[in-house]
Amino acid sequence: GSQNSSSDLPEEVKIGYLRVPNDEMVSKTKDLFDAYFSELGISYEFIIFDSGAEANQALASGSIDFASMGNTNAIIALARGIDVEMIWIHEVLGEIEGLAVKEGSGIMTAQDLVGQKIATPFASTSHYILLNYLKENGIADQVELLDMPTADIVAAWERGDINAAYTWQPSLGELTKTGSILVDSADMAEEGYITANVLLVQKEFSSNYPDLVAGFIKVLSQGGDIYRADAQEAADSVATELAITSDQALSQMSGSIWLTPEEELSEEYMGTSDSPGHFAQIMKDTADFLAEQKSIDSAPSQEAFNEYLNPLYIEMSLE
Amino acid sequence: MTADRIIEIKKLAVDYQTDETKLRAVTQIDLSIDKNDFICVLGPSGCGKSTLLNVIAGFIPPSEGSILMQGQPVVGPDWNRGVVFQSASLYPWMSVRQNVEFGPKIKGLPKGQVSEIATHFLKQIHLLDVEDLPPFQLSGGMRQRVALARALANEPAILLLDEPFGALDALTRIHMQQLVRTIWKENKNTIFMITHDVDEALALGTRLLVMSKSPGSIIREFQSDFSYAVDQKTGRLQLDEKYLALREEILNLIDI
Amino acid sequence: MTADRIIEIKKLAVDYQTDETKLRAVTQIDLSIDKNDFICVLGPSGCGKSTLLNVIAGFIPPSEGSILMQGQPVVGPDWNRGVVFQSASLYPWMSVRQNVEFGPKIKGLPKGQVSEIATHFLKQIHLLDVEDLPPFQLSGGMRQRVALARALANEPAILLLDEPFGALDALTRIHMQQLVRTIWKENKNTIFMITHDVDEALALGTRLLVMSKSPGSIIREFQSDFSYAVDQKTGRLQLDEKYLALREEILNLIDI
Amino acid sequence: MKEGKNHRRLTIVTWLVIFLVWYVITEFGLVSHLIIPSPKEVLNTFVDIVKNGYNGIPFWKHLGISLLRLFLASGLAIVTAVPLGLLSGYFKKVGAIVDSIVQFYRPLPPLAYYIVLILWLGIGESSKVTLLFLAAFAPIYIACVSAVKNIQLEYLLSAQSLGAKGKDLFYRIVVPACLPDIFTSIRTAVGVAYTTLVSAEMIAATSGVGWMVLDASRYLKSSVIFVGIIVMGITGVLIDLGLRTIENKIIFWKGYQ
Amino acid sequence: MKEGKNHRRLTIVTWLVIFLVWYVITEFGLVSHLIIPSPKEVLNTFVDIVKNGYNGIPFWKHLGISLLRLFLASGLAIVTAVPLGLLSGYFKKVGAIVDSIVQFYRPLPPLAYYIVLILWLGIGESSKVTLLFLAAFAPIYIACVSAVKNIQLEYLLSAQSLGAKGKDLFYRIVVPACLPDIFTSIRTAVGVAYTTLVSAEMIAATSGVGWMVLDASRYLKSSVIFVGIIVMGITGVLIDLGLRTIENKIIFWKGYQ
Ligand SMILES: Nc1ncnc2c1ncn2[C@@H]1O[C@H](COP(=O)(O)OP(=O)(O)OP(=O)(O)O)[C@@H](O)[C@H]1O
Ligand SMILES: Nc1ncnc2c1ncn2[C@@H]1O[C@H](COP(=O)(O)OP(=O)(O)OP(=O)(O)O)[C@@H](O)[C@H]1O
Ligand SMILES: [Mg+2]
Ligand SMILES: [Mg+2]
Repeated sequence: GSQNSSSDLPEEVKIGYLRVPNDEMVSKTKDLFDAYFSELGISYEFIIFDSGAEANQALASGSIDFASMGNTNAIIALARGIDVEMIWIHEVLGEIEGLAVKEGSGIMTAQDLVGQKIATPFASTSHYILLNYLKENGIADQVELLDMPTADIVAAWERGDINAAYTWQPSLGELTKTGSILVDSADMAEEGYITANVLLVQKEFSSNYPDLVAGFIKVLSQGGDIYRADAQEAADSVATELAITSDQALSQMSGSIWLTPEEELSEEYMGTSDSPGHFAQIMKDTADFLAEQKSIDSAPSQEAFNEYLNPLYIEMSLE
Repeated sequence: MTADRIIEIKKLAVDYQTDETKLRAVTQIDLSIDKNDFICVLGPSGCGKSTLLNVIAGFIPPSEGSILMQGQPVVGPDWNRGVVFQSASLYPWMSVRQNVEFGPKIKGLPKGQVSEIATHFLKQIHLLDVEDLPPFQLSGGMRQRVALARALANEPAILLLDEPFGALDALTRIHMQQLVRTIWKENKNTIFMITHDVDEALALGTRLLVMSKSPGSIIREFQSDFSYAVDQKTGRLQLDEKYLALREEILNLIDI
Repeated sequence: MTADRIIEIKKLAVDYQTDETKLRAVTQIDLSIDKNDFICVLGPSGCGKSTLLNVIAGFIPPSEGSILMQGQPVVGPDWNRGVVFQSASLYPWMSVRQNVEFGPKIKGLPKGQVSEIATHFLKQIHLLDVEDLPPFQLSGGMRQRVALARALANEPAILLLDEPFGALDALTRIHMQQLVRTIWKENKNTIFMITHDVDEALALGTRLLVMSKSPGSIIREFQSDFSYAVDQKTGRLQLDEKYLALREEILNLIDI
Repeated sequence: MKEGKNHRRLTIVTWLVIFLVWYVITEFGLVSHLIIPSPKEVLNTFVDIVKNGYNGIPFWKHLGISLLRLFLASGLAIVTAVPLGLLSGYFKKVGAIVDSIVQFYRPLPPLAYYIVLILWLGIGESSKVTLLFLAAFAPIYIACVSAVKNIQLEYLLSAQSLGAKGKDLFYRIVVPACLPDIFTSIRTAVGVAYTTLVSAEMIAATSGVGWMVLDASRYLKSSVIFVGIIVMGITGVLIDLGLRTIENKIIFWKGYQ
Repeated sequence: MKEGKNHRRLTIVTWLVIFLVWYVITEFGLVSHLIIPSPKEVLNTFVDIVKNGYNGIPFWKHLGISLLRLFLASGLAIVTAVPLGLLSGYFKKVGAIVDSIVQFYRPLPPLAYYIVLILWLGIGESSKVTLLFLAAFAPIYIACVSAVKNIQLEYLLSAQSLGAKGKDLFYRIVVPACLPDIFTSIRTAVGVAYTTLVSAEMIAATSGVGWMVLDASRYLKSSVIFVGIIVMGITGVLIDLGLRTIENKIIFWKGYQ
């Protein structure tokens, strides 16, 4: 890309990220961001958010420039009118999120869930998939959903308060020590219920510093490249920050699909500036569902999503 | 010891423990109180008057010496020795009547009798018409009268009054003195009263004790009969030469 | 109006507004106070004595009638009229000396003069040796003396005392009376004092005002010169027939 | 009095000005409605929630369950803290045992031990109520201890001289003498528990006004958040008013000790 | 006195018993160490955190940043609530304007309006400090208003008769007369702010003891949770002790009004 003069650069960049093993985490732990921002001579700050909901609050208050979150939260951001755009799909969620049921609870099929308490963090991708799973099986109003953070889920599970929970790694791993997976997000993806962690940027920021944004995406794809070249190296790199073992990191990473920039631009995902990809439609479907659930007042139009998913910076990063 | 001996104090001393040091409040007290005595105690502030009263009441144990009540050692407060403090410690959550009934009720007397007693003493203090009011709606003088009735209701062998009229204005004080005098005559009570007011002591007491300054001991006792020479209608003393001489003598004793 | 006229009250009445009704506290008061008067006000409880004092002090405006001080209407409290209440309202966050210095300091007098004044009046009340103590370490009588010194320090044209010795015991009261008498004689103050105690009024005042019960008005004024007939050493009155007759007359007036 | 009326008018004007400013800055788009929803939005949301409930649960149930938790916890706190506090004040030995424990946990932020409560008590109502209970317990306990220590000595002495001892003394004198302080502390305690409501409903709840605000904040439904805050504010003021009314009825002698 | 000593001994015994019970039930595996970590684990964790920090930040920094937030917020609350409260009490008109606003927000759970603060102020220190500030403000303000209203009338009247008015009256009489109440309320306020600490460090923080406990509970590191709770408990007690010492120094006339 073309180099900006320094006056075109912000003084500081603030990035909200999630504590999950993805491309962003690899780039961060491999100091690729550090190298990138140091070269530009601007300071940067990574801020952990425990959920997309918090990241949205930070975006709405203008406290951060970039934020990673599940696509359901990205929809909320659009629906609530936060002035952001979606510029990257970190990973498509697969086995990393799933519905765990307890050993010995006798739950073998979806129908066995009837009358059970199922815990999940509300407003998350897990919540969305779980609701669809229950709906698909026609038992949506025959179970009791509990709104719990992932740590509480593990605690309640250990105590025997709940026998089923839809959550993600690493808490999912804790549950499967004494349970099994009834269904996971990979299964549901095949049914068309696709969830992903995505990257949002403040529109004002991206229009002021398009090159910086493109560069940011380039660094992300470099992180992906490391994983694709040597998964073990990537796993080793993120394990410390996530306080898990390399093996755990490796298995968690393999539970989701990482995309190359080219794949991102493909018809299946972001598409190109000229023709929107399929993911915009997935987002629209998801939004319709969330509107039905009254999580958002009304679903934005397909056109709004087409505009919301902006592949421009991925294209720039490939120039 | 006669049959009428109520309190017998011998070589009494009381120490207060403060932090590291001991403070002797009263010392070398010998005192007997007989039935129908009206004792008034005078003495400079802090000389140990209240301490002596508290020992008799049983609130404080003697540090040295002994105190007997009708031959038995005093081991704690009980209903046989009624107490009235300077500020009426009436219970604000009880009505005037309930305050007066408290003692007899605690004693376990039957209901009818409890209410009879209360009525009697409320009549005696002329407050039967305010029996249902809470005490805080009464004036200071009325409150002290209720406190008196409350103590009397138990018909204790002795009544201990610690500056009972100290917080009242001069006029109300005179009325209260008259009331106490009347009650004492009618009921044939035995009274041990602390006061700061020489005129009050002279107007009421049959025996006047004067205490020395701290550590307090009884330095003089006067017999007094002015209480019988009070104007029956106004309650005021008919002052004369003898009275003034005695008054002067006592003031000289206290005013050091 | 003479040059020595300090306070001139004409047809004064004061109403208190309570919820929906008006309460007339004092009515039809005509009173002039001249330099070097020592006025003692007597009257039954609640008759409006404090109300009258508060009007003179400027704390309450008259509802009817007028009050002039040295020819000027009184519009609020100021340092020209010093006040002492029953419970010494000494400031506990200031030392004894700072309390006494408060008035002169507020007046803006130079530091040296402020401290000179304080020393003078602390000496007059015999408390120079405790000038650095906080007031709560003093006894009740000492505190009232400081309150007196604090009011005197401003050298006000008139001193208003509202039952200044009401909370003190009988002996301390006598000592305080003697002190006030001495100060009044030495400084040639003008004093307006409320009291409940007829003996106190007789022992101190040059003019005794007796008020009727509520709504209060002045029903009698007595001239008294017993204050000059007090034992210089003990502060005690030398009672005689004339004294007792006057005392009886006043008591009959108040005691309704 | 006329002055009082003027002041009430001033208070009303204050709130009118607040509403006006609120109206103006939202109406003229000075701030995003995400950050401050307009009064109209908030009102509409309120009407909608009252009519249709939130998350499939009627509004009154949300409010009801929150108040139920609050009153249950406060009730438990009263029933335990009052006797324990009075005993601690009366018998120094009991105080020596209980005091330091209360003093230790009292300053702790409830959210710090909330996960411990889940681990111990599970995700049901018990951990929520316990959290509120703990918040309410300390103020009542501490007030009771100091109330007993501050009883006018004359009350006790004169009662003893009237023949009261043991239970009579405790129930007829100590307890009523402490009642004014106890009641004040109950008001404080309910207030403290109320401010802990949202923390308590963070735990595996799907109902309650506290949870409603939390859930709304996840979806950035500012107008629901505002509705929740306003409802909680008014409810809080009303609860205190109610308690104060009861207090004035029961403790008729308050201030006349 | 001897009795006091005995009671202190009883308190110590109480805590020893608590530790013993804790030791026994964990040592003999009566409960999972996830639910209650053993004293040894907790001690080891403490030593480890003190030595190596938590999440790459030294332990003293965690504690330091939390206390900094607390003291900053409390300081701000004192500086604003004391003058505003005194003015509200002194000039009825100011009270008519401010009172009802404080009364309205006071009973609100901080977590309910925290999200609003974040939307308004962002996720930085300012929203955290503001949350603690609001928690500390109300108790001080309310105490100041009532302190002024309860000043002994004689203080004011006699000062006026000594010639004081306006500023002199306010600074030399009103302010010192209210100081004892102000100080008591400051202690309350710091306590309230302290219990709000974890809430404040809930969002977008990566340091502070409150955050440490929250983070540990996310990963169910019970021993870290226990360390956090114990540290917070002791710190809370120490802060109050410190404030009380200062209070006794400054307000030497306390109780002698
Ligand atoms: N509980 C106590 N602890 C320590 N010292 C005390 C206690 N009660 C009284 N004293 C001291 O004992 C002495 C006698 O006190 P006491 O109250 O008996 O005197 P008093 O004659 O009743 O005084 P007053 O006339 O002021 O009522 C005083 O020096 C007092 O300071
Ligand atoms: N602030 C007030 N508001 C309403 N009524 C008042 C107020 N102050 C006094 N009163 C009433 O005015 C009357 C006179 O009161 P005041 O205090 O002047 O009497 P006093 O002669 O000083 O009584 P005391 O001898 O008890 O001091 C009383 O009936 C009293 O109840
Ligand atoms: Mg005494
Ligand atoms: Mg008066």
